Amino acid sequence: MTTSQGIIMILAGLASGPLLGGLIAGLDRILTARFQSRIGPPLLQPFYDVIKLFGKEKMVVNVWQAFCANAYMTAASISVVLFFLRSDLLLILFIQAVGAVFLVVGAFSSTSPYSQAGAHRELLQILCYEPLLIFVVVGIYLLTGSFKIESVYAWNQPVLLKLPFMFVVLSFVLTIKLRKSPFDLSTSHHAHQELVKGLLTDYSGSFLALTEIAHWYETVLVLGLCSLFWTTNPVGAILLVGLTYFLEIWIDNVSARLNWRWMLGYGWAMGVSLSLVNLVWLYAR
Amino acid sequence: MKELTYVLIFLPFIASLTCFFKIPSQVRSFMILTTGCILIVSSLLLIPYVPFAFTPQILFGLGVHDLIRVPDFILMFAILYFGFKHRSLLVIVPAVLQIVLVVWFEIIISSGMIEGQQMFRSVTQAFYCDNLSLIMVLIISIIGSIICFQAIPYMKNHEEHLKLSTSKQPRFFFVMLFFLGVMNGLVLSNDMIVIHFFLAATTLCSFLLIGHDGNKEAIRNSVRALWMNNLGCLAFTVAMMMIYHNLGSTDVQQIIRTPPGTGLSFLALALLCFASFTKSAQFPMQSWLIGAMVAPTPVSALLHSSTMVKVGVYLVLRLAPAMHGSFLSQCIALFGAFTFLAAAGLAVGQSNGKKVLAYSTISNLGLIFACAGLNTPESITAAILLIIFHAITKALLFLCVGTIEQHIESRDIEDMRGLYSKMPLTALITVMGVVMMIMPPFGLLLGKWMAMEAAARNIFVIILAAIGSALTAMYWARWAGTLMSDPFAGKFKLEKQPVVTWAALLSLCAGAGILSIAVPWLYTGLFTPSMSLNYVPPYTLNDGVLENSYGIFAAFPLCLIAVMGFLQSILAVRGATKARICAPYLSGIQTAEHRVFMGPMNQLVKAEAGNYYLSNIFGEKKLTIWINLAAGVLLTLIVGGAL
Amino acid sequence: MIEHVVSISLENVVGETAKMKVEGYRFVTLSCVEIDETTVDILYHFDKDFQLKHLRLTAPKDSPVPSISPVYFAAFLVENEIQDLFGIRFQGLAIDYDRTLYLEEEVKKTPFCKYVVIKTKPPL
Amino acid sequence: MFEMTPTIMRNFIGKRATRRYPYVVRPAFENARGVIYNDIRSCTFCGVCAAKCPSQCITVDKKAATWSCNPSACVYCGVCAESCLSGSLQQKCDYRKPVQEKEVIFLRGEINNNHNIPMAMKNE
Amino acid sequence: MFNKILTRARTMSPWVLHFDCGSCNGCDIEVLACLTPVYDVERFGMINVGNPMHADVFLVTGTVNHRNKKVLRNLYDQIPDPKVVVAIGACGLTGGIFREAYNVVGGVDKIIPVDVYVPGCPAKPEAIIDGVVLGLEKLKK
Amino acid sequence: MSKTIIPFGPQHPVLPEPVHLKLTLEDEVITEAIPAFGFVHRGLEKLAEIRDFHQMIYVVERICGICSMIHAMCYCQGIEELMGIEVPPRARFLRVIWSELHRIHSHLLWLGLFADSFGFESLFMQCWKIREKILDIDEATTGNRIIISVCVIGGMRKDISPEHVNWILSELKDVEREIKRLETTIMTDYTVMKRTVGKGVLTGKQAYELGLVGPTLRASGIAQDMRMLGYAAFNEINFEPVVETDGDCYARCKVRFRETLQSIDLIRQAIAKLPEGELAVKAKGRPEGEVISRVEQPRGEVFYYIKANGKKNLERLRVRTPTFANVPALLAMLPGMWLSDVPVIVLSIDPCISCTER
Repeated sequence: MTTSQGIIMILAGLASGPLLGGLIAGLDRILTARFQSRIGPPLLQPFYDVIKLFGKEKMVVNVWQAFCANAYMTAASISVVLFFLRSDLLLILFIQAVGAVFLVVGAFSSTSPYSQAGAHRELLQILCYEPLLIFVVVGIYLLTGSFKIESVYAWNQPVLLKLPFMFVVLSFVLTIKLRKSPFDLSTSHHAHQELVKGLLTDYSGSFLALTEIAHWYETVLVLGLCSLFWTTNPVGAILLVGLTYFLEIWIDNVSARLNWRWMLGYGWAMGVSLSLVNLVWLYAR
Repeated sequence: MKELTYVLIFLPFIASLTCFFKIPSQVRSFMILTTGCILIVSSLLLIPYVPFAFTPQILFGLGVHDLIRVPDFILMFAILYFGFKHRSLLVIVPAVLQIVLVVWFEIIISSGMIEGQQMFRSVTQAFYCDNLSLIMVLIISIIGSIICFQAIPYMKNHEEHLKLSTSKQPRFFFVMLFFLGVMNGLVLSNDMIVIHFFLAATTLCSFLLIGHDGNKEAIRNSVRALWMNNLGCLAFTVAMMMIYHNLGSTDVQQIIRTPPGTGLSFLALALLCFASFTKSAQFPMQSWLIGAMVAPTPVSALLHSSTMVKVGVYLVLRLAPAMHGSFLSQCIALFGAFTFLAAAGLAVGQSNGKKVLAYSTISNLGLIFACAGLNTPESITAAILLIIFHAITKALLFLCVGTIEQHIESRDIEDMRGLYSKMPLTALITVMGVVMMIMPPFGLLLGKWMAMEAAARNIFVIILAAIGSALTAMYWARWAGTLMSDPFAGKFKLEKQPVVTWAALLSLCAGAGILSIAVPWLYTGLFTPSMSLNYVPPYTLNDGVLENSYGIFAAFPLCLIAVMGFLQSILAVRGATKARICAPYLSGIQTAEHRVFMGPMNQLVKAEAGNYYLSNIFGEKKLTIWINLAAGVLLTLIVGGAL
Repeated sequence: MIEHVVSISLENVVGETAKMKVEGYRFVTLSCVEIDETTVDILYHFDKDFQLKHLRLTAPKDSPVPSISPVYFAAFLVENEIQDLFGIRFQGLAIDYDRTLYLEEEVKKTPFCKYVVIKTKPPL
Repeated sequence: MFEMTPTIMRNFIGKRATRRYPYVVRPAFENARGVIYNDIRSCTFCGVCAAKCPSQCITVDKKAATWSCNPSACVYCGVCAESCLSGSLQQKCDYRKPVQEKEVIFLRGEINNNHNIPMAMKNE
Repeated sequence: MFNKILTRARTMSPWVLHFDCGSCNGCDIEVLACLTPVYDVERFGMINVGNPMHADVFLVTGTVNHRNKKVLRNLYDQIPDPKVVVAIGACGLTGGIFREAYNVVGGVDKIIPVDVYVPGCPAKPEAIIDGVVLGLEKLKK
Repeated sequence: MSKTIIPFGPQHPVLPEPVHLKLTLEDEVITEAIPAFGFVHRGLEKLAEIRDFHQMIYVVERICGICSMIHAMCYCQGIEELMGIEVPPRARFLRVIWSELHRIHSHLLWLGLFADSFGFESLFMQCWKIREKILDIDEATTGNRIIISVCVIGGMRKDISPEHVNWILSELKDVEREIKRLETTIMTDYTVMKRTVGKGVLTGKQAYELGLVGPTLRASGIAQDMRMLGYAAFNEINFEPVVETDGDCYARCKVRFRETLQSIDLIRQAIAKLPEGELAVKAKGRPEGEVISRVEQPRGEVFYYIKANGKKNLERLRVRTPTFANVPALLAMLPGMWLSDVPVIVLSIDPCISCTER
């Protein structure tokens, strides 16, 4: 990758979150509405929301919320940029985790029990999905011999064919990361849960907007990870990502929210066993 | 170079002896400060000479081995004495066995000397210092000294709090400084007999330090530490004898140079590993380190960061080349990864800050063992990185907890809720410490990254490590969040602390930060030479980016971005100070008083939010027995596999 | 029209309700009506197989009425309500809201009494 | 696990349930209870509506020949229109539109004269 | 330019906080019914956020009484500016049929400034939608 | 063990109404729950002293917007008993029809809210979508969607015209089909079962001793339904109470779901038997004496105690609503449950706080 290519990629990565992520969020809302026999908001609705939030009065419970929202956003954007630069997958995960941790710390900095309980649940979610993500990345490594995304692109056939179970594990993570039912435990899109808006309860105005944009970045990142399973053909990648996302929305609409015990138990049991099966199978070949 | 070595080893002894006598506390403080400074300077001065090896001149007609023999026996008898004093059979039996074995060993050696002089002469160099030793020396001298500095105000406060009639500080500082000397000696020696002496010395020192407060609990825990570590010493003695039997030498360098599987018994190595595990408080011998929490906090800091527990990982790292590619090595990796996970799990279930730190130490040491066991160039690099950054960060966190403890008179995380409003700077430094434990671009995470990439080939290790790593993030983030959990009301006022405390905290904090930025240069300057003998350098370095065929870690650019992100976020905080401060969401029934809502029966209720410790999943009582069992099985696997 | 009414007095309130419980009656509710300056009329309603049975207690306002919430836990809510609205005190409530179940300080008087009522704490 | 699937798929493919309200207005049901309208010309100011109104939001002054109603307090039960003897008071089927300021309907008529001055006065 | 975009964004995305301030549930369920498929106010970007800190439009139904007036005030204070208050139903406007009861303070405007009044008992979903749209006029300024 | 105290309500997205629960948690397990009321208390029983007994119909209707018609019916029954009025048969059947329509709309509303409480948004939307049809029936026949104000003392104000009858029947058919489509989701869906089965269990004995009423009691295996008293026209149509035995949230959900379908059936029966005749008899005179009137609301037995003394205004009107009786169940069910179960359990009794506090 030359320097100019690198710069283009950095810019593309930076732009992808607010643009692509926002569009995906808009599409998500329209599709959800369709599933519920509604018309739904306009496609650009997420952008209106965020712009409006930036125009709201600045209000904080604890000034460190500002820090944490910024740090979350920075970490999320860096992880996406690194993804566009085709860097090390494990490194991307770690940086993504930084954002997640800052989000949690930000929620902790408010004393509202809703926010705090949401933060704990988010930690449990991190606890559930981080290992699974690492398993997925290790699966890719065992297949291609490298943690670099470059090598995935250099691989001569779709990774999905060799790592089908890992893709299932990844979609599990996707459900958690996208805050979809049955895993919208720490916060949910419509705040219809026992913790109100969970760890975002006490964020407001522009800080809420920052976390929203960071969430878009994360969406782009996890969907990017999905796309790695079909790298030989861009159409295939888009189809795979589109289908996966559609399935996510479908699952969101046909399931109730479960509790975190179920998530941890089921997530780890399923994640570890599927990963083991897939990895041993890879190993054995 | 020789002089520096002598200074590093013997200066603490001399200084400690002076401390032991009743001298005015100002003089003592001055002494400690000067000794520490000299140690720091001389350890730094040692850098250009590395690697080196030498044997001191014969003193009064006696070699090093002969010189060490008498104190070695004194130490062993001292342990035996304490065993009798506290009526602990668990101490007495191994101690007696050890004395018998050592006597027997001496007879063998002496007889060997009579039969063929060259056999003993095979220990060519008594002192040997390569980069690994140097790194250890630097950690011990610098971090150890800083902890000793911080101990001066701490102990003063501590004793005032206990209202002691006669100060026990002379004894305390005697042992502390002595410990530093012993540690320096241990990492610089090349002869297993000498190492044995120093091992026994660390055992005794830690026993004395843990039991310092002299109350019932302290005594009980110190005796436990004594018997456990003494058991490790016994294992070491047996291993030493077996190695001597196999190779006819106790030269460490020679052991390393022996290719795996030729002549060297794996059982001996397994026993050495067992000795290391006891020193590093791995499962199922973790209880001594957890019990050590009763001691004053500087002791914990010393034991956890730079001294005692690092002995174990140092020894295994030293011996790693000798196990390269063996089943034993794989088992150690698995064992280490298991410890990493299990200790992290136990830490999640703890609300006692020091216990969280203790389990986190065990957990990190487990990861280091796992790296040593994986035994690839990447993993060894990772191990060394982890040792360095763990030492600094853990020392920092312990000192923070000690400072906090003396202010709020509690070490429970729940009581540290909203500490930011009471002790802003200490809280921020603690949060920084936590951030350094779990986040890129700091060195500890770099080490973890390397370790994971190295472990990726080993499915079981990576599964354990991945889950353990997530658990680690969980308990640290929870703690950091708890510290910050308070509304910000206007400008904060700096809390009052002694200058030494500030200096210690800030220097450790800054040190960790600067070293993290300097990791690429550290890597080329220190690690590569330290392993060049046995391993190929695993990474190439350009523009501060570490890279090899399967991974990239943009260390320097990340630091740059992190600094920029940090500054930007700080600016955001400054911007937010102008924002309206609003009450947290309490379903609309909040009152003017913060966190208080109007509850049933028109009573004011304080909304509390306790942390989740998930004690029915991660509870200490519930888990420990199973973990110990599993660890026992794994240990059997190690020893059995070695047979 | 109300049938099956048994008159009771302050002393045997708890005893009579306990008897109802033994007979397998379900607790329905209490109804309170102010009679004059000093007395109120409290009706205890019970139900068994769609048959209502009532206990009628004519109680003076200023002496506390023994609570039946130890017998029928569910009664605590309605007793608290009467405490709020009529100012009558119930003694031995399972959960005592101390006249704050519905009313804030802004409503000073006992709204369902036309006459002034002395707020009395139950003797402990 | 995914029992809801047929339903949501039917929703996805089928017609939306949404009425595009401000753009497409569904005609009101013929007897929908909406705004109160008083044809003041035929009003006799008898005051029955004011007496019957459960919300007590109508005031009629027979002497001054005024009829006023506070639509903010009206509960749209339709009792007034039902009981209107002269048939001047009617309930239309459109609901009352939201406003930025509260209004009071104030109508003045003359008892024996067809001439009237309806006027809406803003109040409060 | 930016102001124009911001104004448009504000009118396109009114997030709603609904508080039942002692209503009989009639207006409440009509407010909820607005969210459901038949009325689907998400077409206008309206979502029920359930948290004052995120809200722009405050929908209040029901009479104010002595206990919940403090809650009402608290919630109003926690909504960041700019905000719109919409009082719904006869009770929200004046106290409705209950306004003479002893524990009733009166309409919502006795406690907090109200921007739009939606009459009705209960107010129809159409009226509530109209009310919010009318309230957005305030944000345009 | 660290303690968490959460103020759950009065303003909380899963509680449609303001009620406060002070929850004390350890980790996420509830150790104590204390409710606080008074956020909706208006004091409308007292309004009986200033409104005459006819006007009070419209006041009691507004005790609760969801089951308003049934409140009015219960009140009118009481006054009719006091005044000795015989309600004409058509009015009695119309009362059955409208009260059952109210039950359907209330249960569908509840099913939606219940689905929302465990985060099943599309089910919520679906239930409320179906419910709109019932509201359309209400609006077409009575002129108002929710508070339909049809009962008067002595009979009914509104009638159902023959054209409406056929339309109602076809609409009900649609509704029934749509509801039946949701049957598998509500009854067998894994995630729904996971969230409801075994939550908030009350045995029949416990439920009876706590004085519970309505579906909450029937879900614990006790067949108690005030409709068995045969008020209005229930003695002339075929009625069997719906009973489940598990006593958990799932059973309560099942009871209400089956009652919804049963109500459709009851309406069909009532429409089939709907006699011709006058709507109401004129109420003459003033009520005097004490009376108790009980009917079955969607939430359970509502209990009116009316004391009149021959004046225009009643001397005392006392309303014991079903939620008032069911609140103690909450205190019995919540401890030991998880925070995530709180909305499910709280909603499982179908709380109507404006009923409770009046």
